[in-house]
Amino acid sequence: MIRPALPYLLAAVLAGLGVYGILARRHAVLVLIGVELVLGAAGLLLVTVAQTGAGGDPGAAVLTLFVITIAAAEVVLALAIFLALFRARGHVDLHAELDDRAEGEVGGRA
Amino acid sequence: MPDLPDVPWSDLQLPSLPLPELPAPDLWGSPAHWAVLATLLAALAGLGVTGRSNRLAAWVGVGGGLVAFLATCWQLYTLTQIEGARRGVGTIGALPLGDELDVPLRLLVTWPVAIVAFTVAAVALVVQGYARWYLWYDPRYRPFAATVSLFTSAMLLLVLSDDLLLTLVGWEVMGWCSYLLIGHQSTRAAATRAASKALLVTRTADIGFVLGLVVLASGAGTTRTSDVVAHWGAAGTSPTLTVAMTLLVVGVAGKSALFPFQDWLPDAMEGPTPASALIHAATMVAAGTVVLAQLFPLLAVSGPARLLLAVLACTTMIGAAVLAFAQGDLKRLLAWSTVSQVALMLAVLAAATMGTGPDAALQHLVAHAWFKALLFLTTGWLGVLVGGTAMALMASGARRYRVLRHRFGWGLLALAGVPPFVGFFSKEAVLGTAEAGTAATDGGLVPVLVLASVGATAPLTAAYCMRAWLVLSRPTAVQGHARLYEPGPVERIDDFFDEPQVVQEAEGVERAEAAISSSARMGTSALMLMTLFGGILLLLPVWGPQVHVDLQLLVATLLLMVVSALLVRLAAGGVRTRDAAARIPAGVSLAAERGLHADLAYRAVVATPVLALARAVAWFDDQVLDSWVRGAGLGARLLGRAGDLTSPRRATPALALVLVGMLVLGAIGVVTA
Amino acid sequence: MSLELGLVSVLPVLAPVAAAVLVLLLDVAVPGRREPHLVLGAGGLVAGLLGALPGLGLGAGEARSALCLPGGWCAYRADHLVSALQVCALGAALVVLVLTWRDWAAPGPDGGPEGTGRAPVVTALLLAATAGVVAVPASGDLGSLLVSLELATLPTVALVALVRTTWAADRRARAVDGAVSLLTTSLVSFGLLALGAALWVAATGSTRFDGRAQVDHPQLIVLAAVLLVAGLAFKVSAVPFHAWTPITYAAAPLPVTAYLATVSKVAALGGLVVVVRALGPVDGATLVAVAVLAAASMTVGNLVALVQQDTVRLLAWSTIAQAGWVLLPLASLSAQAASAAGSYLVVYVTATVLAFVVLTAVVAVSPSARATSLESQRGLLRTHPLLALPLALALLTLAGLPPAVAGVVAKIVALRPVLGDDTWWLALVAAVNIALGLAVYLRWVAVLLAPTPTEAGPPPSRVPARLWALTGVLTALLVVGSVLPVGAL
Amino acid sequence: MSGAAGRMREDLLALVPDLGVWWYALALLPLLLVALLLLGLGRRRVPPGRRVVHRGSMAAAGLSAVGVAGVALDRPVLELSWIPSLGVSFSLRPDGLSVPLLLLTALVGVVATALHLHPAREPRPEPVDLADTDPTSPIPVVRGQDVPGLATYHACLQVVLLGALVAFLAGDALVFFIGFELVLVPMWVLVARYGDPGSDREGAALRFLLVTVVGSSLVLLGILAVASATGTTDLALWAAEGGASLGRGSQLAVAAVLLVGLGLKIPVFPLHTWLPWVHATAPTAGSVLLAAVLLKLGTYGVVRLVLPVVPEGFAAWSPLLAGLGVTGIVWASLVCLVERDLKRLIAWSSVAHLGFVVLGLATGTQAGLQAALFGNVAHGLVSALLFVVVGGLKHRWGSADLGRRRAAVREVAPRLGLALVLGMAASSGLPGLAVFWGEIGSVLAAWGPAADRPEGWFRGFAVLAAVGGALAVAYTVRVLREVWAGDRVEPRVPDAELTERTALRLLGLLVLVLGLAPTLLLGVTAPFVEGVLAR
Repeated sequence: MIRPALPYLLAAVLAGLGVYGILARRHAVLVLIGVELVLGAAGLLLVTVAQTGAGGDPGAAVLTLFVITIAAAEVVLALAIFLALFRARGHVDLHAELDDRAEGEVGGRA
Repeated sequence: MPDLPDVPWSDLQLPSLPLPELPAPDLWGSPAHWAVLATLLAALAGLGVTGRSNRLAAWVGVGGGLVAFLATCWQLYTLTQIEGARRGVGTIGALPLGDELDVPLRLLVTWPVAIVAFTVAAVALVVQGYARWYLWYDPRYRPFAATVSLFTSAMLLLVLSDDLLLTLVGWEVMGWCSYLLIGHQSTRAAATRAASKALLVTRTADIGFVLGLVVLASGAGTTRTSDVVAHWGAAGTSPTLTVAMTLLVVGVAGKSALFPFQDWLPDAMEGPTPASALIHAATMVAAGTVVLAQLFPLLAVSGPARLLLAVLACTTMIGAAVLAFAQGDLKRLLAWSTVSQVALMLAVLAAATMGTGPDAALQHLVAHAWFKALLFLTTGWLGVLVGGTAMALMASGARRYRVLRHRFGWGLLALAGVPPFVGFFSKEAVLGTAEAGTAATDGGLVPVLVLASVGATAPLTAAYCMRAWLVLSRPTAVQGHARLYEPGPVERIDDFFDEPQVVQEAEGVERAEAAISSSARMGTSALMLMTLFGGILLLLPVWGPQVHVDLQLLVATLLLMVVSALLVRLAAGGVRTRDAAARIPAGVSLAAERGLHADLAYRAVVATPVLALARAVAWFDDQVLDSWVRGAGLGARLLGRAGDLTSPRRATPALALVLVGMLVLGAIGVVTA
Repeated sequence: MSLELGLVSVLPVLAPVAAAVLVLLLDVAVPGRREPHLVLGAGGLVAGLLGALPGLGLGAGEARSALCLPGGWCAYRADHLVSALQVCALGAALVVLVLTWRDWAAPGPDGGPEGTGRAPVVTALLLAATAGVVAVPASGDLGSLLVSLELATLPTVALVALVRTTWAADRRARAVDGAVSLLTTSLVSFGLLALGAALWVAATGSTRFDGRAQVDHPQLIVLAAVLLVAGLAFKVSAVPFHAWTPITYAAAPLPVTAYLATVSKVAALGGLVVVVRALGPVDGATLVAVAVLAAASMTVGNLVALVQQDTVRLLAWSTIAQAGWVLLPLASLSAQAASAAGSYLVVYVTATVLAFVVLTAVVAVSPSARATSLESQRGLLRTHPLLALPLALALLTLAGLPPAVAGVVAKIVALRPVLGDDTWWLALVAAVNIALGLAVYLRWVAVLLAPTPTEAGPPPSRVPARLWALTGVLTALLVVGSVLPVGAL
Repeated sequence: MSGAAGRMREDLLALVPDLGVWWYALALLPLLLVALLLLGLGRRRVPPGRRVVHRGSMAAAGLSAVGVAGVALDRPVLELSWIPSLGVSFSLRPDGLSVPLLLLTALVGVVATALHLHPAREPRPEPVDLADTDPTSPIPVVRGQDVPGLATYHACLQVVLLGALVAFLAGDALVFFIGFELVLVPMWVLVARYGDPGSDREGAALRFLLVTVVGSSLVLLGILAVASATGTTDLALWAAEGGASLGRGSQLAVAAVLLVGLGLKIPVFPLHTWLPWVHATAPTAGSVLLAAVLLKLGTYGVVRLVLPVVPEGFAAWSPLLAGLGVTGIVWASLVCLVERDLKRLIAWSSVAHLGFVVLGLATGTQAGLQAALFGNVAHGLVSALLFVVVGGLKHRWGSADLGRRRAAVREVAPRLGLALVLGMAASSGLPGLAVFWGEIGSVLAAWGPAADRPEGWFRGFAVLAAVGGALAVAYTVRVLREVWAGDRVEPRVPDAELTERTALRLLGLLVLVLGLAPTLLLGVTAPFVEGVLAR
């Protein structure tokens, strides 16, 4: 049985990188990539556990697939929204004000 | 001086006469109930039912007083028929306050109590009848009459009570009634002020009274006075008992206007004269004497309490007598004399021993009630005639209005303690008791102090009585004013069948003189008779002072009194008004009239600090305590605003918040795991 | 190994999904029509609702299961509580659909259909999200949980962004901003959730929630549980995962906001209940984390709500505070914790939906452009008593003050497990927050009660009948709930 | 049931029809229905006339009072399953503790609904020097004709009464709590909408609401803690168990939480600061209800939820409680000596009176408990009386500021003056009027507290309480001197009108009757007290 230290370490590094990306980047797509890194870390962890864990539960490996699929769906939606953002505002900067709290119309006329 | 023998008091007493068996009507309750209830109901009815009719109010008030009076008379008779002469009756039933505390709320009638009750009822009845005349034009006669009834009821309750709580009830109700009576003319600031002062001073002292009663009742597990006395009496001297009795003495000192609480009583002259007569003669100020007499066995074993009582009473007795001499107003003179005489009663209680018993104090109470009521009512009468009670106005009063002459004369003689007036007998009992106390304690501090003070007070009393008499009986400057009172065909006020007509002033001396109602006049006459023959009441064989009348002392006292009276006469010699007090320097006289500025002392010692404390408390409450509440509201709003402002508006800080939150939660999880 | 399908049991999930598919198919068949999509969607929701109703009759320990393995483990398991949550979510979604009916059925700017074919899309999205919400509390393993949770989340992002093209460009841009805010938070949270799931598997060696058969690493499972809770907490808007809430609520169309404030929360709570149940009754550390979340949410939510000037923002912060109340019972070891949280949520959802319905009605009748501002509702009780009274009732329910006994009982139910544990600090925080919450809601009620400002402006238009119907039904629910409270589920 | 009171009850029972639990319908339903009706009618475009509203409201309160009297005599027990999942049943179970308070509530309810609501108006502009430019025309008493929202006002009164009755009747802790909370919103509306427009009425109302809600939240915590320990919310079971299922630590915690919560309501020093504000602002009927009924909920709660349920915890806290009560007596009395607003002053005196009640409760003896229960009811009557008077005066004067020179009440409004004297005398503990027995009983009990209380401390408290009694006389004298006595007759104010007169007579008579025959009330509470402290 191999000691899974390296994969764990890698997962940790990936997660850290992802968090850094989320916090440090202004560009929406780069933040998205950060999130993907975190998800990647989770996937790696799951795969490692599936390979080395005691139970031998196939669920762990399957879960990896689930995570990847969901991540893909998220990316699609996220890119669509960023596109809408770009259309509406002309930028995809996550440091921009999202809530202009003007005393304007709130909620909208349904 | 020849060696005169002692006369035992029992030798002086009248033989007990066999009374005939009267047919006893089978009435509800006992006379004690009737006495208390009749006046109470008269008070309630006087306020509630009489509508606008003064006549009805007068009927109710006097009727209640009359029923009470008859009940107390009947009570005296029934006592002769009861073996042991004690009768206890219940009232509203015991209060269910649990097993730890028994509150039976009963009444108890014994001979001394019955006689005091009789006196109270009689004086109250006279006062009621008198007040109807005196307040003829007063639009507030109805509440006055009702208050007098209530006052009487409270005093009768206190006198007859066999329960500390009932005693307290009577005690406090009297305090309130005195407030209402003194402040009767509430449009006058002086009256309101005097009333407030009376209530505040007495109620402040009552803190002690209440606590004393509470301690006694709590320790005995019952509020029934006879059981309380039995309980603590069996336990003997103890610090708790001493504390309780000392507290009681403080309360009594307040109500009885002992030093340092004395100043409210002279000010209480702001009330109408009938009210003064009632307060001074039979009720309020005498209440302390009654209570301490009921608790006498406990007082007798509480040395410090007795000492306190003796010191306060003796100081007051002498000081008040001196002040009385210097007053420029007859009512105030009488007020200070009350202070002095009440102190005398209380001093006796301090000096008495278990051997002599407290009866001398009650005897003096009874005697004082008769002559002081007479003096006040007569003064009020004269006041109406001459338009005021200042000495200057009163001068020659007894000469110009001959009808008043005997009333004043007998009253003052009795006050001075001249035989054969009632005051003489009671003062002898007092002196005898003090002397017996001295003998029993082998020259103990308290009896000696009391004896000396009583001895000193007797000539002082004689002095101010002489002074008053000299002024009152000054020959009139214009002889034409001296007219005999003729019961001719003059208009009379038939007070119980007429409604008052608004007459601005009585025209002419004769009409004014005649205008007193027959009932008021009759009442004062009755008091006059009791002043003369009341000694009989004191010599009834039902009193039990085991004292001797020391004839040597008697003669010495009388001599002193004569000497002081002569001195006063001499001093009055060169004065136009025959007022001996005119010899006193103006500054001293003024200070005496103001009660030696006790007001300022009260204000400096009590009122100012309390008000300052109150202001501090109000400030603290508003600025500190309440600021927590206000601060909480303001703080919540500020925090909310801060939260609103710092709440992230951009994506990145929001995400940072998420990650930090995750870290914190993780940390909490790991730490607590 | 054979899988036992129990499709009848899964009807609450399947019906909305099937309806979503049918809506899309219908759009292909009859492009340009809008009403049929909505009818179909409503039908799907009603079918789901009917499918979930039998679950309410389940006794303790009974459950309707589906997708079961022979060993007894089921990927879908709906007991009494889960059914109640499903009914609540489906009902609330139905209300939202009715609320949004006129908007989604409205013609485009030129009178024709909206260019983007919006009606079928949004209907399908709503149905899909609702299906996800309904599936979350019933999920039996991590996989189902993650999938259903994302199914519940992602469509709502789109719903926020897909506003009508008739709206002003600026307003549409703000809607996109709101969507971005929601999206980014949900992305990061999903990252955390995935990490948590991985750690969970690492700790337990299994992806199933069938009790902790063997725990290899006790510390690890705490970390996993905390990460899972953190990942779910954003959806329930618990502090500090709440930052998106006011932004998105204020930007989204009112019915969508109502959806986020009610139906979405059912998913979040369902997920939390699943996790807490899987943890078993002994894990104290997670409880502390939940307790901190609850306390922080209540306090921050109420404090900030206290100073809001706009009703939608006020409701946004109020939902944050209410999230604290929903989480409160979960912080205790009690066996009643999950059902207490569920009971509270049901009352909360009913009252909040009612508040949003009334708000929509007010916006519909108000001539003012700023109809949602607190000030514009001054004197509503005088001008529109039949709107103001239900609104006041809803607010009092949220505050938990009689005559809205339903709200009081909900608060009692939520507090009971905490006091059973003697967690006094948390109980005291909750007590203070009852008062704070009261201040929040009564500020609003006071405005409703205040004397009417001088009448001016055009006469108000009429409230649509469907809003009256919704108001009536929801008010009746609250009144019945006040007269005969259900208490704990 | 002992003695005369018991016999009287039996005699009366023979006279009344046997309605059983239907008495509850008579006691509660009129209030509920009329409240709903008034709320509904008040929303119409043309609100109903004031006569209709006023008489309808009075009729409901009167009917309810009849029902309450029936309940008090018959004492039926109602038990309905209400929230089965929480084990809560809607049980109504009056006993010796609740009957006096129920009767008080019913009576005060009639008085409060009978009083006319005076239209809120801005305070009259005062001339710079009032002494020189006195208006000589009497200030008119406007009856409720011009008041907008009269129907809502009366509906609120009805709901307050309903809540209080439910709380007093409740045999289940949660039902009690619901009743306890039910009064808050209507009371808030009463103060915020119908209060004195010259002051910050919304602020005062909010303060009232928030402070009492903090209190009731704490009460809820306590109730739930006890409920989870005992597994029931039935008050009779709680009392029977006597805290056996709670450890000492839990008892202490529960008692602390409950006492703080109820202490905010009573209010006990230092949690009292809200009361003067609210009283100064509330309309007359609101003040009357607040003082006579709502504050009683607090003391009732202590006797019902704390004393028998967590006896050990209560005993541990009782020295502190008694100390705070006594501090409240002295504190409030001192403030009364310098307070400038008459209504606030009366509110402060309430704090002092409730201090005596708290002291009596804390002693843990039968005498103390009896005195406290008596003082509780007595305070209700006296404060209702005083607030009727003072509220009327405030309306007539336009403000309640004592700093202004006004006509002496005795001269211009002798009836109000008499009532003021009676009320203030009673309030200062004049024997023969109701308050006296409660106060002296508390002092007596404090001197000899239960065996497990520190005697020395309690004796100190007794001394302070006695001092507070003297201070009460001091502020009474102050009020009478500044308001009642004097020679000014301008500006004239009208004397008490018919409703005020009737209300004052009724209350005054009861104050007198209770003062003269305290056994009437003590006999009713005695069996309960024995039951509570027998264990």
